[in-house]
Amino acid sequence: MDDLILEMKGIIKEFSGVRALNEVSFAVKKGEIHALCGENGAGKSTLMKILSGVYPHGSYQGDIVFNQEKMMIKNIADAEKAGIAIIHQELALFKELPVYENIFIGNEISSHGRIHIPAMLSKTQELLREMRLDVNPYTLVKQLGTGQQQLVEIAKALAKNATLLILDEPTASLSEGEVEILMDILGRLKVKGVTCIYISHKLDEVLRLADTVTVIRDGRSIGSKLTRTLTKDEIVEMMVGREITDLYPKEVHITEQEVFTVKNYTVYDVSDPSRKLVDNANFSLKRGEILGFAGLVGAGRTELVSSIYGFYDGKCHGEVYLEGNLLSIHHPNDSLQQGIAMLPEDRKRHGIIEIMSVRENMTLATIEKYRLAMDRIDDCQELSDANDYMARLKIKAPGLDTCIKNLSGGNQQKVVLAKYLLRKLKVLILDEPTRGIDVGAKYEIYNLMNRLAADGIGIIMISSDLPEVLGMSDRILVMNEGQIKGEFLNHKNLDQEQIMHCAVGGATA
Amino acid sequence: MTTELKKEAVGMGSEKKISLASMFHFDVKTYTMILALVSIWVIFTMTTNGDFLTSRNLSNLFRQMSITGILSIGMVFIIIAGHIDLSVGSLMGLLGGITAVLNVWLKVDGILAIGITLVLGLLIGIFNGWLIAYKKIPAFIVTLGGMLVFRGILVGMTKGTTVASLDPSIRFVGNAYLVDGVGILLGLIAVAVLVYKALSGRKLHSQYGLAIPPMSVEIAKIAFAAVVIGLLIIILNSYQGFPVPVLILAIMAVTFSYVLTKTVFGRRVYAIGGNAEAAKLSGINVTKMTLSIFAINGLLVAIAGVLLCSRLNAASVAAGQNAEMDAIAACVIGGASLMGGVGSVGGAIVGALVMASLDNGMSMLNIETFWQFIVKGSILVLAVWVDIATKNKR
Amino acid sequence: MTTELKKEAVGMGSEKKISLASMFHFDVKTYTMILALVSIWVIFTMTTNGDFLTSRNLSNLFRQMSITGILSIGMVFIIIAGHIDLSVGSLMGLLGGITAVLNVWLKVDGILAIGITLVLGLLIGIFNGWLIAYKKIPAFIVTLGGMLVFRGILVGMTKGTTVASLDPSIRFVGNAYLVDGVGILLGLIAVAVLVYKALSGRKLHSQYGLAIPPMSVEIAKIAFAAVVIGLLIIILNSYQGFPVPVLILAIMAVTFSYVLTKTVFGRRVYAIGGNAEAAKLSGINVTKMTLSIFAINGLLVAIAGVLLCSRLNAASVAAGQNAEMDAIAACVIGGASLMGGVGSVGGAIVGALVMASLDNGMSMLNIETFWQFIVKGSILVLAVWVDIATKNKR
Amino acid sequence: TKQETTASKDSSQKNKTVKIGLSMDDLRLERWQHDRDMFVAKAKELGAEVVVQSANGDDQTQFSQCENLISQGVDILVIIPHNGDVLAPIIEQAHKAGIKVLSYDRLITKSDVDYYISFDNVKVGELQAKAITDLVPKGKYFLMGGSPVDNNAKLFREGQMNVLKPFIAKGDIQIVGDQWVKDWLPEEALKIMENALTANNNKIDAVVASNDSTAGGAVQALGAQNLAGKVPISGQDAELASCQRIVEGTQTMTVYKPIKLLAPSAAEIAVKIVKGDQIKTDGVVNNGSKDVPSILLTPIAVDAKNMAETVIKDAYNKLEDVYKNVPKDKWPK
Ligand SMILES: Nc1ncnc2c1ncn2[C@@H]1O[C@H](COP(=O)(O)OP(=O)(O)OP(=O)(O)O)[C@@H](O)[C@H]1O
Ligand SMILES: Nc1ncnc2c1ncn2[C@@H]1O[C@H](COP(=O)(O)OP(=O)(O)OP(=O)(O)O)[C@@H](O)[C@H]1O
Ligand SMILES: [Mg+2]
Ligand SMILES: [Mg+2]
Repeated sequence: MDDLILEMKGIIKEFSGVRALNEVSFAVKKGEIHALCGENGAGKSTLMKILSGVYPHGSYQGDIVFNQEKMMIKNIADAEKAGIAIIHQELALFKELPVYENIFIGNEISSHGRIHIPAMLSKTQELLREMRLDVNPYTLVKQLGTGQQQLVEIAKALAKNATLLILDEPTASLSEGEVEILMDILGRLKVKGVTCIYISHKLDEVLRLADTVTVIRDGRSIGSKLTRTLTKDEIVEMMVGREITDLYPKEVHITEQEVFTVKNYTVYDVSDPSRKLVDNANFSLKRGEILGFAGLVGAGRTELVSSIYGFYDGKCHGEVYLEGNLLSIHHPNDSLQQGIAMLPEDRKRHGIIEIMSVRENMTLATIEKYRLAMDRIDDCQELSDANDYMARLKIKAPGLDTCIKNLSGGNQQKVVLAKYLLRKLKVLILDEPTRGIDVGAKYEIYNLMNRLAADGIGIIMISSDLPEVLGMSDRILVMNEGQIKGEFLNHKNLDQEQIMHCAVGGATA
Repeated sequence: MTTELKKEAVGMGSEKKISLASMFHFDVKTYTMILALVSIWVIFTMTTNGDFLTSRNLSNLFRQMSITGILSIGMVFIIIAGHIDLSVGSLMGLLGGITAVLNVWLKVDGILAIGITLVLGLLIGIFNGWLIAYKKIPAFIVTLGGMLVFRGILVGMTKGTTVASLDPSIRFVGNAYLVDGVGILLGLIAVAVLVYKALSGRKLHSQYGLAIPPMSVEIAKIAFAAVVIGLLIIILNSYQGFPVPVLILAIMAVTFSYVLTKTVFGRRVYAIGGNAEAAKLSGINVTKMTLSIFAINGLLVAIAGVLLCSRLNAASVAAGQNAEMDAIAACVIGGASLMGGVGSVGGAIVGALVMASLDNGMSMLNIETFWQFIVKGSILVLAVWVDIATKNKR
Repeated sequence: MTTELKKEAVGMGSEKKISLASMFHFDVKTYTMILALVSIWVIFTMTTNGDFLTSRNLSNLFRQMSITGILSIGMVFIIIAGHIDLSVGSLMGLLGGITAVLNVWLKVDGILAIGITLVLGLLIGIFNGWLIAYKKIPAFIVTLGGMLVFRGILVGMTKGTTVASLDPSIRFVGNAYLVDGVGILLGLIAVAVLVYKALSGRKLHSQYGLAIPPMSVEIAKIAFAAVVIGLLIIILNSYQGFPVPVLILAIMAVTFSYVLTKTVFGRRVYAIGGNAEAAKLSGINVTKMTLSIFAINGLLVAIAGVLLCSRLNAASVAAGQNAEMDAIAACVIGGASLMGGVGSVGGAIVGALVMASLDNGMSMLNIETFWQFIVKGSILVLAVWVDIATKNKR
Repeated sequence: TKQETTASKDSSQKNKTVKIGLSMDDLRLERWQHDRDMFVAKAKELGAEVVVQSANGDDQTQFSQCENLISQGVDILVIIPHNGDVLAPIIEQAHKAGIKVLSYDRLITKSDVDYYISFDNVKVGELQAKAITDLVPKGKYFLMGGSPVDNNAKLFREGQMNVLKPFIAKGDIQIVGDQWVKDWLPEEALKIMENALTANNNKIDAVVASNDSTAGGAVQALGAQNLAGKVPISGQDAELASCQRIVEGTQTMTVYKPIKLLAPSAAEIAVKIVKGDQIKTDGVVNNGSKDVPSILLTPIAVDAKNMAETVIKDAYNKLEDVYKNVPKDKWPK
């Protein structure tokens, strides 16, 4: 079946003069899984927002042909009526509402205005079962870990029974296990004849999943190819315009000196203090070491590190040593003063301050570094530092004074990273550091990590992207249901299976 | 700070959803507030050696809270949606004034006058909503302006005089009592409804293969509700009967708490208040929603206005001053967050009751005015403080 | 809605940062407001055939806005941080009362009385802040309670009397004028500072190899500022001189706009208002910040309180009623968002000036009171509406 | 039913201590506190107990408080209405409960109220205007009204107009401004006066202010133009501050309502009513639905001349307080 379900022709979209999309053309065949790749800020999300009615007809130039008819999508409702559903890159959930309402908000099951709670509940349970997500439909979304929230977001889109499903980086905060689940869900949908547009920076997924790949760069379509005919490196080259031979430029700077040690660390749930989210964790970090944390969603990695960092409402106890002396950390500031920084996992909620400019966001954690007499900010120093890091991390933004809200997801992530790198550090904790970041930028960040390690900084990297963990860390700890289940020294013949096996609770190899 | 608060307030919220029987959709914040309320009552009962709990005074208390109660229902919609309305006081005064002018000066029949007022209230509400939803003017400014404009119109319209002595038909609304029989009947109906809902709920749940709360719990809940309703009616009857304004309040409360908890519209109110952008992305027409919310509020304000001038049997230029503050306070005491997304009708009603009880009790105790200010202020803060402290423990 | 508004307001906000010269850190919202202000002035000047623009009336106008102005400076800090303070009116009344009681009844020397008042204001502010920041009680409730408590204390303290005729030392603060020389001197100093800042700014920029705005622009800006300052001083001098309360307002405005825009503290105020959690993760001690913000507000309220009783040469029980609304309105008119994270001192001042101008002009025109209500209300909404409409165009 | 029984109880138990319910407009104002003190004192003296409530100038609050008083089973209700036009339903409730109502200082209109005791507010307005017109029979007048949403403010203005109309008709007096002061706030009055003076570049010959607190604000504005004392200005309530201004010469007059007369006689009558004794009235006032038997007292215009034998003699304000800022030798004997 070679007939096109969607064709976008000569799409042009400008944001206050800046061209985000420049005559992009994009065609999708019925029933295929079509991957959309491109660097951060290439215009992927923008293109999809146009298709899904976020940017209404008239706010852009170009035509959209869907099911052989010209569409003028005025709003999201239109798009959904036409059978187009989208999972946005940034979570669009209602933290104060329970899971089942989040899944159905906007297309509630109802009879003359009265919501049909039991029906929604049972459908929710069905979906959750399908996603193998074990949460009570009544739980509030804000009580879920980010990964779990991502799964809810997916369920929400599935509930719409769309004919064209758009997934904008659905796996950014998912780990292998969930990715697997998603994969075979998409497989089943494909059988049902549902068409999918799949945006991801995880190229292995793309290669495994997609039938066709379209690459856009700087708002221009570079081309579409069948995945069979492609290799990873070719896609990368299409994306970045140059070759990147080694995706994980691992260097070893590990020393013998222990810099950071955690003993008998236990964290309890905020809402029920009897439930342990982290159970008696023990680990230590050497100067210049990159320590990877693997595990499934909800394993408790984020709770572990964020409570160590001093950012957790719930109860927790245990000892934390920095260079041998015991720390008492009650507030993130205590950590930062000690030279410990943490890159949070949930960018939108904990990372950026949406209404502030790129510069203000970047220098927020280091602001006292620029303090002059009378508490005055040395804005020249600030400006030049900001400029410096904008260049170093290749942050794509109109300027330092643009509102960070207007940056692409990946570029926002880079800004947040810069915020903490601006400090003098001994230990750097990265929770999903490359989430939603393109290969090129990942490469930068990995090199950066190497540089930091070389400077003798100890790095803890939580990542749900196993290749990354394997590729970058000197040592890997695997968590499962709050416990550190295994430790692996990273050597050539360590492979994903061993780690997955351990992550799902199997005995250590 | 507020964010955490919100999280808490609803962290509780989740539990409530499980209990189907709870008609007013209280969240735990409301429960702790009810405790605060009860303790306030106990104190007053002791200090007034019993006068406070006389059927007559309780009847007063409920009639005195009815107007603030109705206002706070409208207000809680607006607050949940993440807005605010400072104009309700003036608007209530104006609408009351319109009823009176129509009825007294223009000799319009009472019922008709009320009808016109309600329609006007609705229209003004829609106009406010239009400015806020479609013209994107902050609710604070629109309603602050409204506060001045409405008061001005009232003064101009009545030329500063008080328009007094309305038709019995209007007086009835604010001052009459239902004969005992009717009250009892209503009570029975209410209980019947509760039972029905519980049973049908169970049936549905089993149909959809969902967990069913144990029968015993269900029964206990209904029994408790029945007792409360029964007591209320007995008390009110043992004075002069069920007061009409209280009845109106009750009807409004039930209706709109139903709307808020059980209808698509209601759930979407929470959505747009909780995360307007996400709501948009979910295909909710936020502007239309906002408009309708302010329309509802306008209607409720109109009802309150009619009650006010009916209760006073007159419309004065000062009527309703600062009523907006009471309404907003009632909502916040009842667990609503001014950041939007959180709140409940039940909570607002309890909040209104707390404040009315303080006024009533202290005036019965004949405390020096300035002490009343101090005590009331302190207790407001204290109540919420205790409430928060207890929740943070959990 | 609000979110978008916010986005806009700041989309603008970011640009303003680029212009270093702007002493008051206006964002575009403020500029459009200034246009609105100017047009209001033009209208009044025509309708009062010139009386409105007389040096004398402008002097009145500025003195009349000084109190609201000072309150709105404190309020804008609180609003940017995402809170609200409903107690400023009562607190101002209470603190004014304390000054008067100390000075008139207890025969405390004027200066000392003022000192004590300021300290008290600071302490009360700290207490409010403590309840809000550390006890996590919503600011709305804390300050609503405060509103009642403070008023109560005032009534109790003064026993409802008007405490009148204070020492000259206190009267000076609210009523005196500076001899012309001083005014001119101040003006020159201000301009000098501007020039210096501009030059040093350029030097530094070139040092750090940053873009430098063209000299011409720089000069134009400074020239403009100089003209405005000059005119102001000439006008005020040509009446009776630079009024002390206006001077106090000016000093406060410059100081705190500096704090808000140029200091670490100020940056953090915006941060916690924008996203408290992200701010905390960036090592900002949100609770301490909140406490200090309310402390600052307390101090400013105390200053306003002293000015008030000084201006009236008396303290009355009703003093300062509803002043909080004026202050909040001033902030919102000046572009602050009640959702936090957005606002500026300059905006708040302009907002206060807009409202004062409306009152002043209409009472000069001797318009009927109820019309004043209606007109003021409508213009508030209209001004903000125009403002938003123009911005959405861009 | 209950109501009758309570009624009969009240009338039967003449010997039991009388319980008077006193519902006041606004105890935040000094003036009403004087009322309260004297009323309570007299009542005590007559062996009666008083329950006092203050509505803080809010109709609804007063309405509710009256209900509360009734439910506490007081023997008689003495009401100082914030707004006499809105309390008719209370009278009904009271009568249902067999409680008589005495309308104090302000009349409760369109109702079956039993007695009325007061100074009449129209008269107050007349006194104010008269005092000023005596000094300035010709010239530019500025009228400073009370709160635009306060009923009495209208009554005062009515009285003032009664006096001013003929002058205005003759063209002797010209009204250059008529502004009403929000919430009777002095700071508002100050602003308004400043603007009025500016608008008329100080060509204002007299100010008719409706009470002392607004007068206070106005005097400040006049003082700033060195007109304090040159421009006559009226007031009301004989607040200490205004008495001081009068003896210092910056305020012309205030209207003093000898509560010394009002409060005690009110208490007396209240007790009499309960005991069912004979009440002597000075006539009737029609309240729109009936002629209310009334005890009417006349207010006194107080200026520097009669300060000593009125306000001070009645110990309403103390000599040393009033003359605090006046050299001892100028003090009256
Ligand atoms: N609302 C906006 N206002 C201004 N510029 C915007 C806005 N949204 C996106 N842009 C710009 O448009 C370009 C494309 O953004 P987009 O989010 O589509 O990138 P992307 O391909 O999704 O990148 P990522 O992989 O990081 O998500 C970026 O340069 C971004 O700065
Ligand atoms: N705020 C919260 N309140 C209650 N429970 C929470 C909260 N945040 C997370 N949890 C629970 O803690 C557990 C661990 O979540 P966490 O986010 O740490 O998982 P993770 O290992 O970081 O994986 P991921 O971050 O990919 O979701 C999950 O079961 C989640 O439900
Ligand atoms: Mg994207
Ligand atoms: Mg995590």
